Parts: sequence; C-alpha cells; structure tokens
Amino acid sequence: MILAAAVFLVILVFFSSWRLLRGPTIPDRLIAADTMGIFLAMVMLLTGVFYNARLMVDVVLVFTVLQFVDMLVFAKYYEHGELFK
Amino acid sequence: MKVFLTAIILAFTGGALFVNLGSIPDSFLLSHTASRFYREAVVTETGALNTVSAILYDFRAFDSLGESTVIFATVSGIVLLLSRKTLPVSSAGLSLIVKRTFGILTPFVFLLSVYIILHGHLSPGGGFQGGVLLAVITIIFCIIYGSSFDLSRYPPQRKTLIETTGALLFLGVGIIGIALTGSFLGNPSAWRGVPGTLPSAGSIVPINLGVGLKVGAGLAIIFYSMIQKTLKRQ
Amino acid sequence: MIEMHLFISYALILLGCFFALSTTIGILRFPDLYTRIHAGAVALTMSALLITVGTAVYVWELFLSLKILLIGVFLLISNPMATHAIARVAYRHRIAIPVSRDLSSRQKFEEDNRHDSS
Amino acid sequence: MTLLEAFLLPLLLVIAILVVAFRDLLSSVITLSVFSTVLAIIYIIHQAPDVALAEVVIGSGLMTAVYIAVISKIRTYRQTHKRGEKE
Repeated sequence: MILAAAVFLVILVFFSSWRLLRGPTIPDRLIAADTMGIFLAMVMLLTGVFYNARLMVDVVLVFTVLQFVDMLVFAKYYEHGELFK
Repeated sequence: MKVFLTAIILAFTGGALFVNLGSIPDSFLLSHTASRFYREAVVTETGALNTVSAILYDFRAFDSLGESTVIFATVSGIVLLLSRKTLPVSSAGLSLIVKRTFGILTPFVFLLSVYIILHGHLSPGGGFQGGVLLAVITIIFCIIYGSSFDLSRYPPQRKTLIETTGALLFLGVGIIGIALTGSFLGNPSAWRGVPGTLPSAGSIVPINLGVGLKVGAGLAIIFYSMIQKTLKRQ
Repeated sequence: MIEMHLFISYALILLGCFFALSTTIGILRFPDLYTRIHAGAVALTMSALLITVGTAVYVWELFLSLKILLIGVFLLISNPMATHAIARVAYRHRIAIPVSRDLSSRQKFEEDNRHDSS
Repeated sequence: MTLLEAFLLPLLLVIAILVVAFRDLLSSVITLSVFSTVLAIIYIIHQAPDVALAEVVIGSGLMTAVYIAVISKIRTYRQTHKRGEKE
C-alpha cells in the first residue's frame, strides 16, 4: 500500500513534468518544479518509512528546508533580474 | 552522417556499460576482505554506529584532513580572485511576510544543522552535510534580508575566524591522538564510551564538529564573495 | 488495535493521493499562471499534510512520529510562503497577464501596474 | 529492480534530457534541482541514506544558489558590455 502510493506519486510527477517543459513563462516552471519537489519529498518519506524509517526521516526534513530556500532564491533572482541590484 | 556515427557510438557504449553493470554479482562484494573487516570491526574499534562516518573520520581521517585542505585552498583562491574591496550590495529583501516567517524558521535551521553535525556517528549525516546547512543560513540572510544584514551580523572576518577554529580543532584532535595513542589522529580508547549513546565514538565527534565549522564558514565565504559587486574603477 | 491505526493511516494516505491527483490536474489544465499557483498552493499543501499525518500514524512510535509531523508543520508554513513569493514577483513585474472573462480584474491589473511604474 | 525503481529511472532520464535541451539557463537550473532529488530517492531505495543526504544538501541546496549567483554575474557582465558598446 505504501509503495503503491509512492508509485502513484511518481506517475503524477511524470505528468507534472509536462508543465515544466511547456510552461510559457518562468514562474510556470517554478510552480511545476515546486510541485514536483514536494511530490518527490513525499515519495522519499514513503520509501524511507517502507525500508528503514529511523534513518531516512532526516533526509526528508533537510530536503524540505532546502527546497523552500531554493524557491526563494529563484524568486529573488527573478524579481530583480539578477541576484542583487 | 555525424549524427549517425554519434548514435552508433552512444548505443555501443551504453550497451557495454549495461552488460558490465549486469555482470556484477551481488553477494561477491560484501564477502570480500576489506568490506567484511569494516562491517565487523567498526563498532568494536571506534564505537560509532554509522559506518560511513567511522570510515571517513577514523580509518581514513588523514584523507578527510586533505579534503578540508582542498576546501581551504578553494576559499583562498575565490577570495583572492573576487576582491575583498567591495560594497555590501543591497538591503532590499523579499516581502514582509517572508521576512517575518524566516525570523521564526532560521533558528530551526540552525538547530537542525547542529543536530546533524553532533549525531554524525549515530545517524546519517556528519560534518560535511551539517556544515552545508550552516552555510545555507548565510544564503538565507543574503537572499531574504539583503546582504548588508549579513555583513552587519556575520562579517567576513568572523567567518574566517570560525573556519580557522574548525581547522585548528581538527589538527588539535590529531595531536591529542599522538599524545594518547601514539599515532596521528588516533582514536583514544578512553573517550570511546558506550556505543549508541551521544557522548561516544572517541575522536569522531570533535572531528565532525571541526569539519562542520570549517565547511560551513568556508562555503558561506564563497557564496558571500560571489554575490558581491566589485567597485567600479574610477 | 494495531489494524485500526493501520486502517486510519491508509485512509489518510489515500485521501492525500486524491488531493495530489487534483493538484496535478490543476497544474496541467488551468489556463493561467495565477490559477495554477492556486492549485499548487492550496491542494498541494493539503495533500502533503495528509500524507505526512498518515505516515506518522503508520509508524506509530512517539519520537519518530513527532519528527515526521515536524516535516508536515514545516511544509504547512513553507509551501504557501514560496508560492506567495513567486506570485508576488509575477504580478509586480507583469510577467503573466491574468486571463479572465470579465474586464474588471484585467483593468485592476493594468491600474496596479500603471501605479507601480509611475 | 523494484517497481518504484522501474518508474524512477525513466523519470531520471527524461529530466536529464530536459536539462540539456533547454535554451534558457534559468530553466536548466530549475530542472537540475529536480534531477538531484530523483537521484536522492534512488540512493534511498539502495539503502544509502548518507549519500542521499549529501546529494540532497549539495545538489538541491548549495549548487542552485551558486549557479544562480554565477548566472547573475554573467548577465550583468553581458549587459554592461552591451551598454559600453552602445556608448
């Protein structure tokens, strides 16, 4: 059941990559990458719990923090056209 | 013609790699001598539960010292290339909501990095990963509050001080190893403790701490030097 | 008792998968950047939160469940914030124009931009 | 090869092709962060949480910021160069 949910989420990531390919603007791609990142974090959590939960949860915790910082870096870059103006 | 040739070469190389990967037996690797020694002797010889961390910071600690020297050389090169005579660029950040939220979240990130550094011998992680998370705090300050905030809170001199402290901690543990066990970076058995508890695993914990401080401060210096603008030459 | 909490966790994960499916449909089929951001903020946060709580119930140990719930709490804070930053950038710098039938929102967009640039 | 891996490896291939195929550098960097995430999941499936943590931390956290800083430097150099030519 856990693995089935993970496989389902991976299939959804496949479909979301279409928006990453065909987004008309950069923020579309950003939203698609954010969605894919959180789906993949959930896949990471589910597979980690399936295999050996005590070791793998830290990876997901670190990944959510870094994903958030990533999105803000992209937003800052896109706000000014460069990282600092 | 060129595309055709490229396709043939790619298909040939891919097929060869695939065949090679398929022919590796699974059980052969783990029954070999070195990996069997690591599997059996890690807990009794070092007291650490995390085998990767034990290999990196106990059996091959001299190698890790060389790696941290590489980071030191990289930081020196980047600071020499991108000159220090620069302006603190901007105080413009993101919107107020993001700033307030990160006022709550940044101590959490710091706590997470300290957890990953100090639990390097028990759970996945260690000095390098936690150090990169420490460097992410500088990225957060520069991105969200503007880089003048980062300059006022953590000036580059203090980052250099932290980096040097980390390197000296690493070397100091090595010299204590000479005094206690007779070899450089040796793991003194008096510090070993009960495996599985937090104050255990001998010299792995202070080496993790030193590597974490060094990597965090070094990568923070690299990022801070890269986002600055150089002064225009008048 | 054990089967009971397994049942609850499976139900929560299944509900989270439904919300994830609706998120993907929204991201693929909505006509406009801002509606896509709406799908990516609301439904995605709900899906992530439900899957996290379901996994925490599945594991059923005190500290491990608390650590997994910490991921959920962090996602609850972080994901709306990231989408807020992206939407704000896109609106302020007129990267994407909202597609709508009625003219009032379009006119408001134009007025905001004129007020911004002047 | 498990069922999950049978779906993840083609996803890795698709995303790697997307990274190379984009003309825009920013889109490539956005896609590259997704690539490192998928690679981390494959490491987790192969029971290597230490490597997965390093991959997540470097590929998704640090390298993105450094790449964006470098792209920002390149763009500003190009703009100032163009402006100097105009004058």
